[in-house]
Amino acid sequence: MDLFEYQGKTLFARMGVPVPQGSVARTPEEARAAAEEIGGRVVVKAQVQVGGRGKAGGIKLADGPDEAAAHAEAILGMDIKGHTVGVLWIEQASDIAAEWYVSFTLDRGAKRHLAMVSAKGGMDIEGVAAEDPDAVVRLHIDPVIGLTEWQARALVYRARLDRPAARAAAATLLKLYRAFVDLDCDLVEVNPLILTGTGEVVALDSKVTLDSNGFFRHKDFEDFREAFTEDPIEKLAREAGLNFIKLDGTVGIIGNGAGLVMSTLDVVSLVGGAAANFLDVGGGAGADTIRNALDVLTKDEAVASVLINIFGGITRCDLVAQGIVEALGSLDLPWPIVVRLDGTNAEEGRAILAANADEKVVPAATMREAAEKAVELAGGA
Amino acid sequence: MDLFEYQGKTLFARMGVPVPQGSVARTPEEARAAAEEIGGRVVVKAQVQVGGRGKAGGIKLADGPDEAAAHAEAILGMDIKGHTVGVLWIEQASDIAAEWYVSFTLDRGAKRHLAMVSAKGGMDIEGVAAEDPDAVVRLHIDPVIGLTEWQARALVYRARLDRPAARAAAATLLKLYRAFVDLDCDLVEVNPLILTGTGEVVALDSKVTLDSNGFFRHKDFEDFREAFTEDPIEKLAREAGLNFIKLDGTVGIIGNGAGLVMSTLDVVSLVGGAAANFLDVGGGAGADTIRNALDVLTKDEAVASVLINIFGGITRCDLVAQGIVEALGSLDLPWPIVVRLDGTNAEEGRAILAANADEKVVPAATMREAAEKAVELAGGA
Amino acid sequence: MAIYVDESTKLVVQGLTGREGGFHAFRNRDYGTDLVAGVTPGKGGTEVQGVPIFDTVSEAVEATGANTAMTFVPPPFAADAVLEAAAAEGIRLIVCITEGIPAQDEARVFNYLQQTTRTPLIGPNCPGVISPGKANVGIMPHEITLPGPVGVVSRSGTLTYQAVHELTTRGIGQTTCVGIGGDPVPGTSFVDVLERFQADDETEAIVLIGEIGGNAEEQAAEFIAAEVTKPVVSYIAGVTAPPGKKMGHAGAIISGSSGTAQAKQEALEAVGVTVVTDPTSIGEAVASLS
Amino acid sequence: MAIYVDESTKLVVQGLTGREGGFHAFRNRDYGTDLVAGVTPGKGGTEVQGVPIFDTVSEAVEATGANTAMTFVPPPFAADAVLEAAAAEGIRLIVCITEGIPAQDEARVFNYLQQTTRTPLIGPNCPGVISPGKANVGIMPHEITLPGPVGVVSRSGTLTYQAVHELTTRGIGQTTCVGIGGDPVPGTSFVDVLERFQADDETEAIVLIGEIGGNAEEQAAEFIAAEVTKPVVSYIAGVTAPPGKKMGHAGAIISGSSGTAQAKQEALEAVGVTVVTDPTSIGEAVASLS
Repeated sequence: MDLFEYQGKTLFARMGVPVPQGSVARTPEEARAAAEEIGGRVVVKAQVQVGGRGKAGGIKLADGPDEAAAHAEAILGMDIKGHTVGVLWIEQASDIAAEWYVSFTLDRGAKRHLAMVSAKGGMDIEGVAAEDPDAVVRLHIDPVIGLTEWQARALVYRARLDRPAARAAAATLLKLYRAFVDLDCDLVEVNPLILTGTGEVVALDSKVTLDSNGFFRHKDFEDFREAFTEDPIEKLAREAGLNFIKLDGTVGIIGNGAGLVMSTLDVVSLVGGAAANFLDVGGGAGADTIRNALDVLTKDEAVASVLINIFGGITRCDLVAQGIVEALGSLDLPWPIVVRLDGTNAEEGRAILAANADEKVVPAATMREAAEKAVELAGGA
Repeated sequence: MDLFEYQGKTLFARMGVPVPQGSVARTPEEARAAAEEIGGRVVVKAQVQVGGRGKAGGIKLADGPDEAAAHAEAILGMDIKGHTVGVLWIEQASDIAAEWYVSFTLDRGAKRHLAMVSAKGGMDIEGVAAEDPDAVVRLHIDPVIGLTEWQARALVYRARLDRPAARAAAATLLKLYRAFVDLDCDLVEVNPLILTGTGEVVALDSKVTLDSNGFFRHKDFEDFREAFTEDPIEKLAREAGLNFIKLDGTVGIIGNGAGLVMSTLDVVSLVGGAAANFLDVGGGAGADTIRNALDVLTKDEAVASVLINIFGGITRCDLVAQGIVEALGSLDLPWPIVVRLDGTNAEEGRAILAANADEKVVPAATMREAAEKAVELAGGA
Repeated sequence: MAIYVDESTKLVVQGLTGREGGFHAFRNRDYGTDLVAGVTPGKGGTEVQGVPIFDTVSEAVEATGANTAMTFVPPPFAADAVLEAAAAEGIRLIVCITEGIPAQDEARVFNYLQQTTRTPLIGPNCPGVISPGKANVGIMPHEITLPGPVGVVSRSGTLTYQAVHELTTRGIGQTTCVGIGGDPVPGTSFVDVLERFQADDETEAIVLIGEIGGNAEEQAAEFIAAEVTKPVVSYIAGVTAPPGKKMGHAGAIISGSSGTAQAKQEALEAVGVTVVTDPTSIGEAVASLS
Repeated sequence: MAIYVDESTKLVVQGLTGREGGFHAFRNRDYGTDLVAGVTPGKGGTEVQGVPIFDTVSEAVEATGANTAMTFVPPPFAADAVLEAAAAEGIRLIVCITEGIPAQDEARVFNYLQQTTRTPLIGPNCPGVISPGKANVGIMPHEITLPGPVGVVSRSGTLTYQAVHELTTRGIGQTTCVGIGGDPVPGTSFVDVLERFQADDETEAIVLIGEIGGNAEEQAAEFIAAEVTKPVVSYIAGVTAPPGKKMGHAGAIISGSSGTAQAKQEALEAVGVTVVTDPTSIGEAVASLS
């Protein structure tokens, strides 16, 4: 789950990483009030779950409350790479002596944590890494003992951060790493981490991606979601425990297992169609899960036909068939449903459908046949 | 540093381990007040840094304040294996359903932490281990990842602690282990760890030995020492940074390095004498250290002669000689001092003594010769 | 022969008393797998359908001679369960089915096992391992398998079934099918499994099912070039997946141009692997090898 | 030959800019040890008496080819310094002189090194290693040593000097003298050193200096019985030490009857070791071997 900058900073503050004082604002008036309370110069920052907001005009410096309100007026509602700005973060302007880049993430290839530090922060770090690879210092961390003090120091010295600030910088790296691990993050990125004129090290931005698998350890993290303006269909799907992503085509896809669903998308594309979505019911789906999945697709007007592709393992095909039958009885399903069942209890499932389903349900013997029928029923390629 | 029971319990409480409510008392009146505040039945417990106080009559149950005061009167001043009772711990009486034994320590042979758990707590655990070794379950812990949850459970089940309390017992083991590691303990022992009639797991006793090398991480631990009635000579030595232990003989020993000092004791014994103390000035002793060491020995009236045995490495013999000369000038030294110097700057040291010391200082060429002369000067075997 | 599991497998299931764990473990037993014990802390001394339950894995191993552990315990306790299985002397394989383990736990456990034990871990978040006709340790539907000469390895669960199904319906059997799981830090990689298939006398060809994200397929390609002499057929899912979107498996995130299905297909083709673009073609491709 | 350190030793000193570190490191250099670098975080780029200082050990190794690290940093930072040295590729020996490291740190570092590296750690709280005439890495006074055929290993600092002194004054030289330190968790044990002396062609006899506490001497006796064919002379300090009192070395605690000087002496005598009861007899005992 990608957090807004201010949410990440809340977590940083909790872990002892210095961040500038600031407040959330959702209206120009709230922005003005925040600027008044902070005093002096403030920065008005669009909160979006996407990079590049600075270039897009989503970050503005204001000399006082009036200017802050005016900037807020301009930024609220702005579209930044498909994200509409609904929340602002008003924060005290910082006195910047140096801008650095820091991140902690998992290197899947090495199966270890990876720290990256650069003295060239505050700009497009991918560009820096491409043009001058030595400017981004990389160091692998053994998750068993975590970032050691010598590694934190080595990162600081090798990246050639300002030497007098080395001790403070290394201490901040250690705290950010603790946040990365203890808060179950997939990513902690700070760009820029700044050195102020008075020698303090402060996180001026935050990009934090939380691992939702770790939420059982952090009961309050689910609350972060309240700040997001989520697509209503995606929200419905999430609340039903379904993994749903909206796509651009007309064939609604329901399957079990991310690999099989991805593959179904590919085969639909191969036979000339386009998927309307990715919907993975996961392992061990029961009848209810299938009913809920079909219910989610009824909310998407782009869907012209639906393809249910199940290969039973932990999932039982008889329960899937039962869910389809229940949905037919209780929901108003406007499209034909091509169903392909294989694996655990597949025959029982097919028998249930043959006995109970109406003509909306079209059986298919293979994945390819199912894709061809669904594309045809959706109105062709 | 061995803590009193109540000090260990303070640390347990800090780490979330349940302990009975209680107060310190140094007089019968304080004991009465403590019992009044606690209410109901209380236990009056002698605080001594030695085991076996129960058998010695140092633990008494009281029905109320008056009886608590009477027990306090009896126990205060009691001698328990050479330790005079000066402090009491008055605590709420517990409802005991089961008594277990738990300890965490370092197994030097295996170089790993060792957990020991027994369902036969509340009694002499060494006896239990000797008679019925299977009654004490042992498990090694890798200090790299620490006690895992499965290990805590395995200890509980293998020791056959009460099954309905298994979860609470395992959770308590995990907390005690965290105390052992995070508080830099050499030993955490709870005998008994009890199960109460209402199903709670409570530490009814504590034996905690702190590693003073870890005190830099725990600034407040030095304060525990205030409660101890320390031997004045040992206190003087400790404050001077000297490692001093009082022994029974007449030859005062000063040396550098625990091994060499132990060996010096052995050689003194071999030639028919007996050491008055063990005094290790450590590595890198300067002139001041030697002067302080001699000053400490002046406080011990049993000393009849002194043997200074230095083999210079990190310690420089010239500085040792200088310290002796300074002591001769500034202290009133009542005994002859046999000095044996070898190693780093030994010749310079001998020269300094030859030029500046008076007849009190007797040089010796070898350790054995030094021991013989010191024993002779002390009045023989 | 076969790899990882066979007639000598003696299975202990962590979480046998749970609904999912019980369902699949007894299916495994019905298939002929030697299910010898279950572990559920606090239920030691009981039994389920004739299988004794123990409080700890080491007690189960001591009492039953179990040599393979399968983990079905919920995500908050799964990392610890894997450590417990790894510490039990006698356990030579751990299969972790559990989905939803935090990535930080996976990373710590993976590295700790690497540093302290030689016991392989398959998974987590995987369908397990089946050696058709010999043993099934996991949740794969054994009905779709057939004994034979092809080794199958896959990052995806249901897609593995699809691939095996394609083989079986053409009469092509399998030595062993291994689902390594699609989590960020799988205990066993493509390379580990390829090494075993290469060394297995009965395995004549290998099917490798990959998907977008990570660089496991690229590492597999390197290893195939260097060490694998048997023919390999591969399918990579996610050709049409939108870039940068998270597709269920935490792993399946496209980062830049690396990790795309196209890049993986090219890497594998470059080392002589037959890459098919449709999972239903896997059977045909393998059939045409001989 | 010699063990651990010799003419090929290229030394980097962690804490060279400190008072103690500098004093001993330059004494080592004066003796002929190839001191190539110092490490003090924040002082990288400076130099002390011609020796370049680096911020990190790995930079020092890259720039100078250092292969041996000696640690003089204060106790709160020493465990981390050892981990840093162990992680630097090219470092083949770490000698940690620092006294006063918390036992919990020692236990963690020791086990982590065992699990992740083959680099031996000597110490902490030890006097170091000297191969007379070749190299000195530590705080032992080289003046008392003499090249020759006897290997010396000891848990005690000053007692080692005493033993070496006894040998040298009799004209008996040493291949290498190793002080393993008396802390609860020494990185190198008697057994590790005995193994090297046994394998070292030039070492003809071994002197082992033990003390009360722990069971390192008993483990040494077992190893001697099984693997050591060279004659061993031993002295154990602490025969008259009062039981149960802490004698400076945190390790030197007698627990019950095991760990006593008597028990250790008996264990060693039982496997053919010549045990002397007075350190001044070590020289005589070795002299009478031939």
